[in-house]
Amino acid sequence: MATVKNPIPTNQNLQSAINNMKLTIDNKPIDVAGGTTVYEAAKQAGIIIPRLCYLNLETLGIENKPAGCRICVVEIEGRRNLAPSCATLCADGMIVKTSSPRVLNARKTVLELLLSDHPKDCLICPKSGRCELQNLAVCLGIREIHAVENAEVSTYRKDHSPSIIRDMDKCVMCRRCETVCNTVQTVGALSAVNRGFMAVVAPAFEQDLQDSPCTFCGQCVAVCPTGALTEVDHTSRVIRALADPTKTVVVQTAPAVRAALGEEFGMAPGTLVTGKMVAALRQIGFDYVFDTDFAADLTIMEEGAELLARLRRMLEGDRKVKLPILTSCCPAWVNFFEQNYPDMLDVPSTARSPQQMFGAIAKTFLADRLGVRRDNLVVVSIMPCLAKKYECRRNEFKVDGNPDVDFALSTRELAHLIKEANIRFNTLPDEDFDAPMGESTGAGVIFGTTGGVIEAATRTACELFTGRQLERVDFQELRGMEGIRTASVDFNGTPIHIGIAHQLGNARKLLDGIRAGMYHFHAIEIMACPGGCVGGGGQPLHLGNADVIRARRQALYREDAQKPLRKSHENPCIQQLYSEFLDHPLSEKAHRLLHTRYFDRSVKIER
Amino acid sequence: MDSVNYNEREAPAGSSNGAGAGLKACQVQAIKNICQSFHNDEGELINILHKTQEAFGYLPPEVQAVVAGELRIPAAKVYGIVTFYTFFTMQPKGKYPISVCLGTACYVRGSEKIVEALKKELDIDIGGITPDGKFSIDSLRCVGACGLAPVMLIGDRVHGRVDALHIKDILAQYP
Amino acid sequence: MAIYKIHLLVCGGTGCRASESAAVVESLRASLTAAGLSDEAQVVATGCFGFCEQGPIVKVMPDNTFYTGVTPADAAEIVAEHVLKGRQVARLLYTDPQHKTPVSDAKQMGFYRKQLRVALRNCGFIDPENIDEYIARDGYAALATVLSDYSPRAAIDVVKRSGLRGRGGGGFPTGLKWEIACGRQADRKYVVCNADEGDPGAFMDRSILEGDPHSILEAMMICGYCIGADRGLIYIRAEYPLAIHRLEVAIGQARACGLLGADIMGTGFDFDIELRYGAGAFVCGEETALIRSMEGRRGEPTVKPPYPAESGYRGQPTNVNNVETFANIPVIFLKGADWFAGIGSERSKGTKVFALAGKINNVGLIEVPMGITLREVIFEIGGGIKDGKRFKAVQTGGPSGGCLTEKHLDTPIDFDTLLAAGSMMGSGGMIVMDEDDCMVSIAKFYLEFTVDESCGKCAPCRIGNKRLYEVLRKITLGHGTADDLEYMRNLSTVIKDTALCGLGQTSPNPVLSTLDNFRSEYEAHIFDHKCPAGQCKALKHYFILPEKCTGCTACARSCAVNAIVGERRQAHSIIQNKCIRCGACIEKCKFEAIQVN
Amino acid sequence: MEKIKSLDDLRKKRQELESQLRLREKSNAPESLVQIKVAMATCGIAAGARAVMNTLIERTAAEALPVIVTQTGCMGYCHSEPTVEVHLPGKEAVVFGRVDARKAIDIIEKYIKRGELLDGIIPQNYERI
Repeated sequence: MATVKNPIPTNQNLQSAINNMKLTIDNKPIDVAGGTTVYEAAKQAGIIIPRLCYLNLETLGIENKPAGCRICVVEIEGRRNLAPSCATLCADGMIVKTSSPRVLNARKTVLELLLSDHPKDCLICPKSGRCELQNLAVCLGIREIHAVENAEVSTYRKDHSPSIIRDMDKCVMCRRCETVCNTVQTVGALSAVNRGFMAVVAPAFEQDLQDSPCTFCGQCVAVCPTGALTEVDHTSRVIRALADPTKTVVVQTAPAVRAALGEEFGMAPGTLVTGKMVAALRQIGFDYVFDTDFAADLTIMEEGAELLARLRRMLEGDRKVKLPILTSCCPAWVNFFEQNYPDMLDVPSTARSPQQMFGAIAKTFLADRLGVRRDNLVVVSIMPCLAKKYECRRNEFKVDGNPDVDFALSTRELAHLIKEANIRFNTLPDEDFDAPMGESTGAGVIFGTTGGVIEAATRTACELFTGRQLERVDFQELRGMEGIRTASVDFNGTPIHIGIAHQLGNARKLLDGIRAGMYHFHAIEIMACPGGCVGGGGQPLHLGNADVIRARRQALYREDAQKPLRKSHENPCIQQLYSEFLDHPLSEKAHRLLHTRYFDRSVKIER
Repeated sequence: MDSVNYNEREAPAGSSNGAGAGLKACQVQAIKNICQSFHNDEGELINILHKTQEAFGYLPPEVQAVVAGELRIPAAKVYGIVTFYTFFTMQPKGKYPISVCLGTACYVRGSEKIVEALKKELDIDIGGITPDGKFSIDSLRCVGACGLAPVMLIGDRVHGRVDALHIKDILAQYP
Repeated sequence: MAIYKIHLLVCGGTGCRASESAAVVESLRASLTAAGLSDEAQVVATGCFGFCEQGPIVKVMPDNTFYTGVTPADAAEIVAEHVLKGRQVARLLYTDPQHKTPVSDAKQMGFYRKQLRVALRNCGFIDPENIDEYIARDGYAALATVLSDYSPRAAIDVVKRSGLRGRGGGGFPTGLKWEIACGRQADRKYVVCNADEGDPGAFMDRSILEGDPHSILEAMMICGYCIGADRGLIYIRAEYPLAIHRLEVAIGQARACGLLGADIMGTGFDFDIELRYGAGAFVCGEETALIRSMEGRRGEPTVKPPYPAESGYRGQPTNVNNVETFANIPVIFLKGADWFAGIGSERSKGTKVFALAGKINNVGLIEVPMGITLREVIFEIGGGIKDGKRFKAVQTGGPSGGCLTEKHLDTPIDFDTLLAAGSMMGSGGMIVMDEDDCMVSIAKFYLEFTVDESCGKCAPCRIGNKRLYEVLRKITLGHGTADDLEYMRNLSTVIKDTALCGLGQTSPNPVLSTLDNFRSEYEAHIFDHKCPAGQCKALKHYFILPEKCTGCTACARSCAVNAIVGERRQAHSIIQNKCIRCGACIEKCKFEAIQVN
Repeated sequence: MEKIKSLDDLRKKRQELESQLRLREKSNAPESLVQIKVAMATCGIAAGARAVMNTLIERTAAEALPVIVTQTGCMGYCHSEPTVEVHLPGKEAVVFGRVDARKAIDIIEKYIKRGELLDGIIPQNYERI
């Protein structure tokens, strides 16, 4: 039939989807497995087709392919229209042209359209230099945009949250953030709203992100191709604090940062740059360079003590004890359960996160030691995370309005700061953290990966519970990349059931599973981001590449293995802190400084 | 494991989480009833919103939030739907909502002039409502009364073969 | 049971209801009762007669008298004269616009002479809210035949042999579509009726649903039997309250009779139908968007494949056909595939329903054999151009179609010829334009529609159509450049080539077809700053002929922006850059001194 | 509503209901039918045209004859009322005068069924008043 050129696939060619098939792409013959898209087939043939919206989040097992940008279109012989290569399956005998003049003209015209509805303030855009749209404009040589008088440019209110800035004027409707927020994280803060020219991704009622169910996990920022979603940048304010002679500025670095920072300087994923990072921070001008791992060990002391206390009560037959205990180090996870499980606020550990424990100790114990007034001590943290920016602003973590942690910079911001300071990072000599809050054990290091917190807690809890030295420190059963992992650890004859989830979607599944009676656990570790903090929203962009995340995790396990001390309770500086300042875990002082409360933050709509 | 008393908790009802603030209890209940009549099925969201708009006249945020809570879906999703379909409105309508057909048949027979005349007469824009809440103007695409073009609806009543010069007289029929 | 000697059929379609046909029905019934004739004459509210221009229509059977523009006040006279005394009420008879003579027999009206009613066979003939009338007209007999005499494959073969193609726009062969859905293995399959008719100026589907809802139910059941589905869904525009009501009534009656539900007519075949409402999104006429909308989501289309036949509603194989396509199915089984294939042109079989509107005398719903010429439709059925103006163009296919001109008048119209002429069949809107219509403005009108209705998912449609619209606006304001034409052509080609769904892929058609057929009009706007049709306000120039101006100052006093200057008793003049072209001065001038060009 | 439980039920129901629409079906294609027009002007009605018409309709309906009965205005034969015009397909129309119920049956039985002419035909050239 003359008008029908895109035939509906018949049973025969569906059959061929299972088998291998031969096709020709840009005159190259290629064999691919059934079910391969044209985009992937071209990649296998060494042809990278330009694309914008398409994103294969391998790690998460999810592909974002709305086929909306139409940049990756190709010409397929026999088809009336150009086909989006990302969403078109190969068929046997297909002849594909990825860069014919017809394709090039279409691709450039569509890109010109996208640019015609995009601000041209690249000079000061936070994404400049790593913006996928900008790269495309460079690659395809766009030199002018047809001028139409009074051409409308879609504009939206800019939304500043404590962690994330939404500048939707720069949105290209790739829908990656929507996919991540809904399908992966099941947070549901974002949805496509409006339609046509005014279509955009936004929270309900276009309210501020801060008033939405957003957890600030930052995974949307991590996948945004343009400057539409970016982190709140505090580098300038940190520089100002460093330049202020009245301020003493201390910095803490989270474990996951050292496994990824090198990538921003061209190093392979998983390169450990702990020593170089310390050197760089010192060179930038921080007065003291400390390690969040120290606070991670402290967290284990408190959280481990809490776990043991609850376990003991359970074994003594107390039926009211809150079990399983849930970890509380991940601020996006804390936000998530405050939003979604307001009936369960008494279940998670009350222990603050390492960042906040560090801040609280720094502004009391350390300030005292250094003889610096609280408001003259500036605590900066380097975090793989954007939710940490929100966390450090929470009122619970302020004393008389002064926050325990003043600024939380992301790994990306630190990389930028190092570049701004003109430091040749790659050739820096390794340096060590300062004492006392730079001392840490291997247990603190593995906080940066999924399963790490619970492994660290297990090392300490098991030894304290049984009173015997552990025979093996590595709990392989707690390590893995499955979205939900379950394991049992023998506590002297008592099996302790442990659940581990990373990504909030898996966390939801786990919690709903518990409610449905599918699981029974004593302890659960939850991290909001893929792979744990190594895949955090503040890390160098991994763009869904599972290998990058795996390499970062391995680096942390490597550092753990190299550490002379690997159990938090063996950290001499921690022991000293308790003896000189805190007394003992769960003491009154520890409660005041190291524990917190949770609030019902389920979304309320006010008129 | 009996000590895991966490399992004994009941999941909170969807709308106990504060959605619905600003609505009267009976209004919240009315929305819940509508949702239940569709078995709280997410797939019926559009039908549910139709019924809800029928009941409330429009779909303000607090109403959408209750629907979202009942169906256990994000409010953003409900909002995404409400803003996608032109039939749904977040603005209250006038006592006499006016809809001018801007379908092709009416367009070529001069419906634009009617819109202009209405805007001028009522001093509001399309999508607007008069300060006294009496009239609101909207446009729609084809009510299928093309034989009577140009056509305008006031409430349910169809005014056919409308002449821009007679707008004032037509409006005067509505007290 | 009383045998009525006279049936008074009153159109109860949306168009006529808007002109108070319901009151006419009441009034006729009251008059009959008053005259003691309620046992002799029956008043039936039917579906649309198609002749919407002059509603409300009352058709008197058996003598086929066609009364137009009937008001409730006319009822008494119709009863007293026609029913009682057999005398036609001459003043209510339809008057032929060309010969100015009243027509007493509807069959002699030009509007009906060339029509062939297949899909509309019951519209305006039966009471759509009475299943008995449908059954009396062989209703559900096709279903009975299929269930008793055909295997699903054999029944699909009948549809294939009939040559029926989808009436929703694309023209995909219906039998083939069913065959593909039939071949899929699944626990559950769905039959969907697409009643989301959204073309501005088109109301074919609405009229069928209002006039003959049971035929759609019957066809969906036949389809369900053929593809192995037991669920049907009708996706209908919420803007069609009457059609929704009639469908609800029909579904209720069919269920009550056991014609919907489990074990239909003892054959073991189960089928039930539910309604799903649209909510005002044109794009939901596209089948993948429609399915997403039925699932309670934003109606954004998805890439095909997978086609709905593979993965449709709730991920199950789903067959989507539009209302008019379904309306043809029962007749094909009653009269045979060969009968159907004998109507129409070589590759477009059967008839097509068009909504004829615009600058034409007989606005209404018509059904004609495929292959009829535009000339026959416009000048014979449509009765020619209104007010004796000159025909300029006819737009088919709605926002996806194009404008055809005088040179296309003798082209036989079917799926393929319209496509070849740069337009398309679409769902059947047909808008006639005369010399007063500016084709640049018409293109702008359609683009404005597309911009409003674009879902925003893909960039070419979301931004490209907006830019096309803006360029058109620029041209109508007299600011166009030669570059703009080149830019529009390239942009249109790329949008067609790259947009995700049918809406985007066809949206530039109104631009391309007007560029092809009316290029000189574009050039007049751009180079001469003139709108030949005199529609573009910004290109109008008002000026005063000094020899005619008496200096009465009436015009100057009427000018809201003080653009007219001149001393009393001396010729006035208009300051062009102040003039807002409102036309107020022309109305005030008694001496025809003010001219526009 | 009565359930249709089998294909036969549907067939029966259709047969029952068919007569309801027969009038409309017939008027769709009157050329192929016997068309009977009864003059129903005031004079006709006064002379009993209504009873004649009822007889014609009931009788033809009962026998399901291919007949369509319509009414018409005054044919001008006031002296011969009630008058009935019968138009057999392919033949000239014939007008019968002074028709009563009995004669109406005769018209059906003799003229319509068998084509036999009977008394009372008003010649076409007969003087009209």
